[in-house]
Amino acid sequence: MTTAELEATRRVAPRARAVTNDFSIQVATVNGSGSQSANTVLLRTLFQMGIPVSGKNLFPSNIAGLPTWYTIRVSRHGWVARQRDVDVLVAMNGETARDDVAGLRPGAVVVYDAPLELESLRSDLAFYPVPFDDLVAPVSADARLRKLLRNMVYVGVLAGLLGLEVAEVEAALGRVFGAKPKALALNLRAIQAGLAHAAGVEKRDPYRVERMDATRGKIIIDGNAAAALGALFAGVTVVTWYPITPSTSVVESLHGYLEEHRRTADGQATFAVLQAEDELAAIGMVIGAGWAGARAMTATSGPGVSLMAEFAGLGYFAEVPAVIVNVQRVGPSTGLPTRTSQGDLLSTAFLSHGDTQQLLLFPGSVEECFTMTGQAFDLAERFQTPVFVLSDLDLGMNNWMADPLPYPETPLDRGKVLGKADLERLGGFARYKDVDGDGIGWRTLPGTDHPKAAYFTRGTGHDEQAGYSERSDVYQKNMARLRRKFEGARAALPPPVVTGAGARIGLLAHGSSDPAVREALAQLHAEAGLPADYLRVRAWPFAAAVRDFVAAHDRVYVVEQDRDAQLLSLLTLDLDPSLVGRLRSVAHLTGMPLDARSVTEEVLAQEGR
Amino acid sequence: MTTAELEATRRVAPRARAVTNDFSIQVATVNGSGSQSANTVLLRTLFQMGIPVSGKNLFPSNIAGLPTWYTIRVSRHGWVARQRDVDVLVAMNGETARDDVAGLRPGAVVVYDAPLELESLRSDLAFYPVPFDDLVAPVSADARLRKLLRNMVYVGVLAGLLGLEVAEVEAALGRVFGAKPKALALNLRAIQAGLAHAAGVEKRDPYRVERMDATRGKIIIDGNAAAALGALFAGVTVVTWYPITPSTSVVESLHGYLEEHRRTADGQATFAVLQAEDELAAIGMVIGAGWAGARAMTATSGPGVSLMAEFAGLGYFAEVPAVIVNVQRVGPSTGLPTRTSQGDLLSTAFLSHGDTQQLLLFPGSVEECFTMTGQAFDLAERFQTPVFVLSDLDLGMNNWMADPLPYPETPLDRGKVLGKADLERLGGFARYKDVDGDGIGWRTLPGTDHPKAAYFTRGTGHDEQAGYSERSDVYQKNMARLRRKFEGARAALPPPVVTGAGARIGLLAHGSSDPAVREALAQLHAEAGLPADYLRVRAWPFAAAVRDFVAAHDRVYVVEQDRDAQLLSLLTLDLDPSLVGRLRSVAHLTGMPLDARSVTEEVLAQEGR
Amino acid sequence: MATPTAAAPRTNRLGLAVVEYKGGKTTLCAGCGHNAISERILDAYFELGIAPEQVAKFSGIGCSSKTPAYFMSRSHSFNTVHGRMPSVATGALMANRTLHGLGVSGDGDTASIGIGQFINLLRRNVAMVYVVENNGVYGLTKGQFSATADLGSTLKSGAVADLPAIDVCALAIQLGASFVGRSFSGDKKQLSALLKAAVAHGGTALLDVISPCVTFNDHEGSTKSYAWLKEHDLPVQELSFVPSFEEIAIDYDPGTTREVTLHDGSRLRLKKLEADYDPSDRARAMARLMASESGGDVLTGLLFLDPRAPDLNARLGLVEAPLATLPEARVRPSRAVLDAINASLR
Amino acid sequence: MATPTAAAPRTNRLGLAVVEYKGGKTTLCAGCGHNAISERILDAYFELGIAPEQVAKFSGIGCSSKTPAYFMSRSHSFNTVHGRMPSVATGALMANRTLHGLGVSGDGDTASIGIGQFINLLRRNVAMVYVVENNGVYGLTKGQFSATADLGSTLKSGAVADLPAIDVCALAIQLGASFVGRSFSGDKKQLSALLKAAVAHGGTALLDVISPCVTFNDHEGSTKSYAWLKEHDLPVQELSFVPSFEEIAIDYDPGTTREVTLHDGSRLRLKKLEADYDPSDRARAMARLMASESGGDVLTGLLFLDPRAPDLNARLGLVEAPLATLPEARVRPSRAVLDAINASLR
Ligand SMILES: Cc1ncc(C[n+]2csc(CCOP(=O)(O)OP(=O)(O)O)c2C)c(N)n1
Ligand SMILES: Cc1ncc(C[n+]2csc(CCOP(=O)(O)OP(=O)(O)O)c2C)c(N)n1
Ligand code: SF4
Ligand code: SF4
Ligand SMILES: [Mg+2]
Ligand SMILES: [Mg+2]
Repeated sequence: MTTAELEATRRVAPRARAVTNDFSIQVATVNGSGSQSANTVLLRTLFQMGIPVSGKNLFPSNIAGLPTWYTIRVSRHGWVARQRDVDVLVAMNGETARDDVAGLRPGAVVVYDAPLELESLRSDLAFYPVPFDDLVAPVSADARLRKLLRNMVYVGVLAGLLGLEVAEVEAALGRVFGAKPKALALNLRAIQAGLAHAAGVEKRDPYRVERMDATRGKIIIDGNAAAALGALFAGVTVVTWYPITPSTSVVESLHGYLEEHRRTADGQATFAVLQAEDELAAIGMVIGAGWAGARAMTATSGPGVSLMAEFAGLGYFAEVPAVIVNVQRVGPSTGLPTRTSQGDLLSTAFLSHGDTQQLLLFPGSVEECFTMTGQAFDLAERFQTPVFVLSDLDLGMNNWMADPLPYPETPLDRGKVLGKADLERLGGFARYKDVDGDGIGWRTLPGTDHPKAAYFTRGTGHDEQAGYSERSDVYQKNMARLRRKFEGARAALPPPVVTGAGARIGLLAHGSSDPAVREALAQLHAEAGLPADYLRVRAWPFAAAVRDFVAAHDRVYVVEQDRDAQLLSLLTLDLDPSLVGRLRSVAHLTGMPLDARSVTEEVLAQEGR
Repeated sequence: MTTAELEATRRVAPRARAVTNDFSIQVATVNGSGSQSANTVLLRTLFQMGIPVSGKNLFPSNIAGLPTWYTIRVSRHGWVARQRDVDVLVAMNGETARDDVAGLRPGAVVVYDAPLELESLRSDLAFYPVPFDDLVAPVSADARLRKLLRNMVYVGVLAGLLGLEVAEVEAALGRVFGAKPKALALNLRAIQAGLAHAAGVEKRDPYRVERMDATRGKIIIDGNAAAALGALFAGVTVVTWYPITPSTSVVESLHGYLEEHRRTADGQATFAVLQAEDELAAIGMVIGAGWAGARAMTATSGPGVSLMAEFAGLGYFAEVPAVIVNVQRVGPSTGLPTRTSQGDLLSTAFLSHGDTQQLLLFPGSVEECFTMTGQAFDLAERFQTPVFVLSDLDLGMNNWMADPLPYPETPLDRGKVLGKADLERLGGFARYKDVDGDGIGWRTLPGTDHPKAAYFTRGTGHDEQAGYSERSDVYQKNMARLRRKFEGARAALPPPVVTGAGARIGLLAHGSSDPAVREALAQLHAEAGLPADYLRVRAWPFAAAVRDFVAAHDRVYVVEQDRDAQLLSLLTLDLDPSLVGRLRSVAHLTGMPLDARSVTEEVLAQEGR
Repeated sequence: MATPTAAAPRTNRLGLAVVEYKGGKTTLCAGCGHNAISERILDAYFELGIAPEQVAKFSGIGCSSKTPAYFMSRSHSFNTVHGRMPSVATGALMANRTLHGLGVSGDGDTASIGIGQFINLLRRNVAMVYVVENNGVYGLTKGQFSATADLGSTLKSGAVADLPAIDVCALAIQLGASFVGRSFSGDKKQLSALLKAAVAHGGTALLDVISPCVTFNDHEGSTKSYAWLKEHDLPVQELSFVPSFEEIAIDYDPGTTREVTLHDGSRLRLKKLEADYDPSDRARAMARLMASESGGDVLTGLLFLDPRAPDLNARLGLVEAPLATLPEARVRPSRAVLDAINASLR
Repeated sequence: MATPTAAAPRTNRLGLAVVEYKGGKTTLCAGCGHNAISERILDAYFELGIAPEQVAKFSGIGCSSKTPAYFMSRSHSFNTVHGRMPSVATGALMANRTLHGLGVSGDGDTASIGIGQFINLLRRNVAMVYVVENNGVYGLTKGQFSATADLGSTLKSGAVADLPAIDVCALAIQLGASFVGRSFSGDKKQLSALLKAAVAHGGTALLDVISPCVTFNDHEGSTKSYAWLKEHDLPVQELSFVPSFEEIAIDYDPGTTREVTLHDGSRLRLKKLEADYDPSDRARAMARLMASESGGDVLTGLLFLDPRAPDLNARLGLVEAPLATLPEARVRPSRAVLDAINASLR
């Protein structure tokens, strides 16, 4: 945690009367009602005003008509994790309004559809009834349109109540409807109706916004689009997939980018995107393409990964590059398809029978969804094995502020491939011979024009020349080499990120837990005077630094979003037994993105504070 | 280890000149050459002479024409594990003869096909050339038949050289060819030809057999047939499968038993056996049948288990009984289909994405293949979840001596099922409500004639009434219950078997490692004066006794047949961190059944002896 | 439970009112074809007077596969995994042959990920009704093409289907299926008759029901839209169903109308609209279907029927009683049997 | 490498001797039909003068799927997993469209566990030869029935096949496949011609080759035995193949003989043995095949051909060069592109 962040926290410690740029807004509505563009306008307006924001969409696993909550966090300190408590509720959904109101903390604000008559529910909240129907009535005669426009009305109301700059609201609206002037005009009038209404109400709450300069140069993107861009700039050539929430938009956005940026002048494609009949076929195609030398990937989620188990073992044992982006959702089984989780670590680390081990990457931000998806291709080709990028729904489908995505500075690493010239020089090769001592053999690609280029790829036992073998010694030697290769990956995978030093306790986390953990560090320090260091692990097998971090702390709290403490389990298997006792589990599985407060409370509880 | 076993070992310690009932015979041939009946005659003859025997078949993954080794161990001490060194080699396969001979220890015996001229290879062996072709020539004019009969000739030769009782040889032959008098006569003549030849050679080796009384009342059976019988006597009603080595004979023999013992007087079947189109379908059918109330099972091996991953998660989360017998073979991927392994522990324990955990049973003998496969049905219905029986090729496909299979003394445990009368009494039920505090809800079967009987089964999030729910609190409560249920299984699964007490070190193993480990205990004690206690774990999650055993020893050697020390890994995840440091890995993966000598040497090495 | 009195609502032969066949509130889009099919299904079981407790519902994953939650709550139901429902249903119906099995699936669930299990269900002729709620897209994942999307049809995005569609009916007939029908979620009369006939059939009764996805595939350029079906629906017969328990025998003109007797004794009356369409001739039915594909017509009605094909349980020679609940005495052989086996292994 | 001299062995147009197309020693049973097919395959590539380096072999798991190790060692080969080879081949051939793809599978690998991927391979019309070495059983697991076992045929054990067999040819034609042929491992001439035509085709060329399993399915009662085929093999044409690089033009009687030009310009000459069999008429070919099934005849020859159907890579509009080896400059967009994208996200 930077000292700036620290001060930031301290400064608000005594909660000031006016709460500026530090609260959360939740819009409760039903999906398919068109609130998405309204929420985007809100988010962008704040962003354009230079105020750090993050937006999280909590949606049901159906297409239309069920409760949906969109939460925007405004944080002048730059915290982007989910905030557990809601400060400003916009209650548009009668079905959930009562529960939504009941869940608020005293002093919170409720903007709601007047007919719902929520004001009677509690006396400790600031209620602002809004006659949405009356307000949209003049805007459009079309009932269907009015249903959509109601949403823009709350944008106007909030703009008025919170003090959003109208110019920025209009600019944001322009970005959303720029292409459609008619829609633009209509929506603007709806917003104005909301503004007008707000002008007439007396403000009875502390929440307000104020222009800052904390978002200059930043972008807003979701992790799936970032992963797609990572693949685009890694030169992906074959993409196969089978639709599944929450990974679908990885390939859909990638396909769009490829169509735009990867066709030749005469319209030919330098890529293939193929929708497979299921995940077995999707991974099979990736394995085939990777074997033939393409940079191939697929994206899926838990159920798809389970279906890929057999092929994942073939990829490991036959040593074929493959990139699998797993945007995790809540399991087991079909589970909660629209909720976020980190529950696939163990099953993916040991995906497939018989001593199989897989390489895992853990992006912790949208930037890393971009960079790690890119790196995954280099690693898959370098280590000639499947590489799993474990993103999740929170990272993948929510909007995050980020620094501009960095252009890759290193050339593509295509790994150990022998071409015709090499073979002429060498006079031949042995596919699975460890000539370099790193456990990685050299491979050739089909089509290489040399009589010695070919080898026979198989999932059965094989010798250094890739010949079929059931010999015990040959098998053991090959398996020992595969383990050496795997061990070698520790040093090549993205290293952990360590912040702080010298504290007695440490926090250890991965993936999308990062924002909440960083905020929790600040809370522990500022509120409980408990300093803690932090290591974010970014890949499995773990780097040596993980061991050192644990060794350097009395207690290490392993924060993760699952039931079975799977990250802690992988650490337990990896660490020297003498260190295992230092690990403490802070495992949460709620389906909601992790929030800092829950982490802080849990750590304090275990620390006996 | 019993003291009797101990003495037995001590008595031979100084290797006597005549080696009686304590050696191994290896027949090297090619598969499809018909040596199997010859080897069976040998094995049964020894068995009928009251001498403890075990037979292990090392065969290739093809149908005919490749090298095959059949090893018979004769052990007056009753050791049945593979013996690493071969004492008597029968070299029938020119392709491997030279390697086979090279691998022998000094003093070993080589019975071989004279034209191979092996005698020149080494001077420290006892060579007995046998002119097989000349000897069979008079027996039959049919070349195809002669090819088969050559095998019976070596039976005769060995009978002569080792002193097998001819009467028992004939009796054994009778069992094999009883039905076919013509074949019987021919084979008998071939054996006699061998006997006659042996009579003419001067014995230059110490190996001989002598009648004992150590096999009275025992049976000979392979683990797959035993598992099939376990299912038969557990009242299995639905069996689905897809052929895969080495599990195929589980269902093929079960089908035979069912046809014989489970048809009504008028020929109707009280069972269904269905060959599915693949393993996804096989497990799907088992899940469907288990849901409808049948005792359903499938049998498969590694690749099949990987394909079952998605359904395994559904079974766990929707809580459906299922029995899966996994006869393990060497992986990863297709691996070595005809070699044995224990490499599927981790991938099966965590089979399927998203916090899924599976119950595992580890039969350690053919008796336990019988009893545990039976128990698996009780456990699956009691805990309403898939139960995996992890056998392996060594247990499943090799012939083992065993005590008669015990008739189950307890009635079938059909688990918590509410019938019409119950519902009338209760007026209804909640499928996933923990009414008994054990995490296990009550279920109803489709077809139950009561308007409140129905519930909706799903792999998506659900509440106590089985209604669809995405609510965080509902989900967490359900997952917590599932974990309680899983924890509760610890006490209900087959408890560990502990032998010895008070030693400073312990050995810990599972499954088919048992015979080798028990022999290793004797070797450690007798040869190195190193006493060790032994715990054989029989199920996962582990019983409390496992923890106690580790706590009671300075060092615990975890013996297993895989590369990645998967049993040690599961222990590491389960034990108190303070105990993890006591574990030492003795992991072997050669594809050969485990032998005691390798275990002993490894333990002594790590003990610095 | 309603008992039939003057005042009481209409009840069926079991004395059950239609409310006893209702399910939970749908969460599908308003106007989704699937909702109409759910109504037809529950009506069929209600009118046939089949106790809901005797029905077992099965589905995969998809909007269509959710629908079993929206009708007949008094029936057990198993919402399985994507594309693999046929195996689960096969297992359950072997375990309890007395159940009326009903499978509800989608075109993606059946023809894309599920095509392998679907084919094997048909080959085995598992006694169940199998409804494909066919909208040509993956509704629940927001509208990608499925394997039944017709060559050349388009998505809103403009994407064009570039593979030959799988016609599950033609495929089924080619594979030897015993009951193949097609209908349209909007054709109340035809769908009801086919559903009842399917329930009365003694093997796998496949019903391919075109069921428009109003959210993702009801636009111009779709061949699974309401508009397209209104244009191209081509019934080969006019159907009326006469349940086994009704004794009415109206006479009809055998030249234009034909009556087939179904497995359970019910009868289906087919008034020919396409003169020479013969649902008992596999090869000709095939040929006719393959012809229509090119034409863009959607042939509906009873496309093929073999009422005598043996079902799976018949082939397995199962006892009449459900395997699931056979008493221990019938499933665990005696001690003597084990003794004999042990003896044989000595 | 052999160069054509008087003394040297016969070489093809590349100057390669047939030994350059040989593989490892077979480990299959003596007399297995699969071994004969391996010979025909390597002969075909040899005689067509295709460099082995340009061929990629794919297989699943089974005795049949082992055979790629026994021919053309100079070609890359991928022995994948059971029943899922089509997806691997599809991926590899998208990655490198210049390869000659050859898939070798078994009836279990294709029609049982693999039916789903097989169907999708055909629908996508991936440019490759796909040979099903069809013996009606699972050889490698010791002789259980596969999905192509004919109804009523028996195993040595006496077990009787009780399900309608899947005729992969009829299925393929129904699904819109572009090249469908059937042959018998024992018919050297016909199989060679079909293999060459398949290689010359520009989409998925399915060859269903009856290939007896001498160990588990060559007995009386089997319909996949040598004896049965000798009895029931019914070729619909007599075939001769004329490669594109041969200019010979013998004239023939158009009444009895017909010539089709294949994707690469080669020609296949069909001397009609069954007068009105027309391999260009999908519906009629279907009907004829379905008729033969009941009869027990095994129709062989070129059963269907559409030389103009677009293959997968054409539909994907891929560049000519293999995607696998495109240089970085062609696959990684410029810094300016990323700047623009970042800007658009501000
Ligand atoms: C193994 C797996 N892969 C992917 C998904 C995601 N998924 C859910 S429904 C669906 C398609 C449903 O399409 P269809 O069967 O046509 O039903 P519809 O929604 O159109 O009624 C997919 C791909 C899943 N649930 N499981
Ligand atoms: C997932 C999986 N299931 C089962 C097996 C076992 N198996 C190996 S080959 C085979 C069947 C092969 O039959 P077929 O394709 O007809 O080939 P054939 O041996 O008859 O030539 C089976 C079931 C396997 N290797 N993988
Ligand atoms: S998305 Fe389509 S299929 Fe799904 S509920 Fe809505 S209309 Fe029906
Ligand atoms: S078992 Fe059958 S298929 Fe396999 S190699 Fe032998 S003959 Fe051929
Ligand atoms: Mg659909
Ligand atoms: Mg076969």
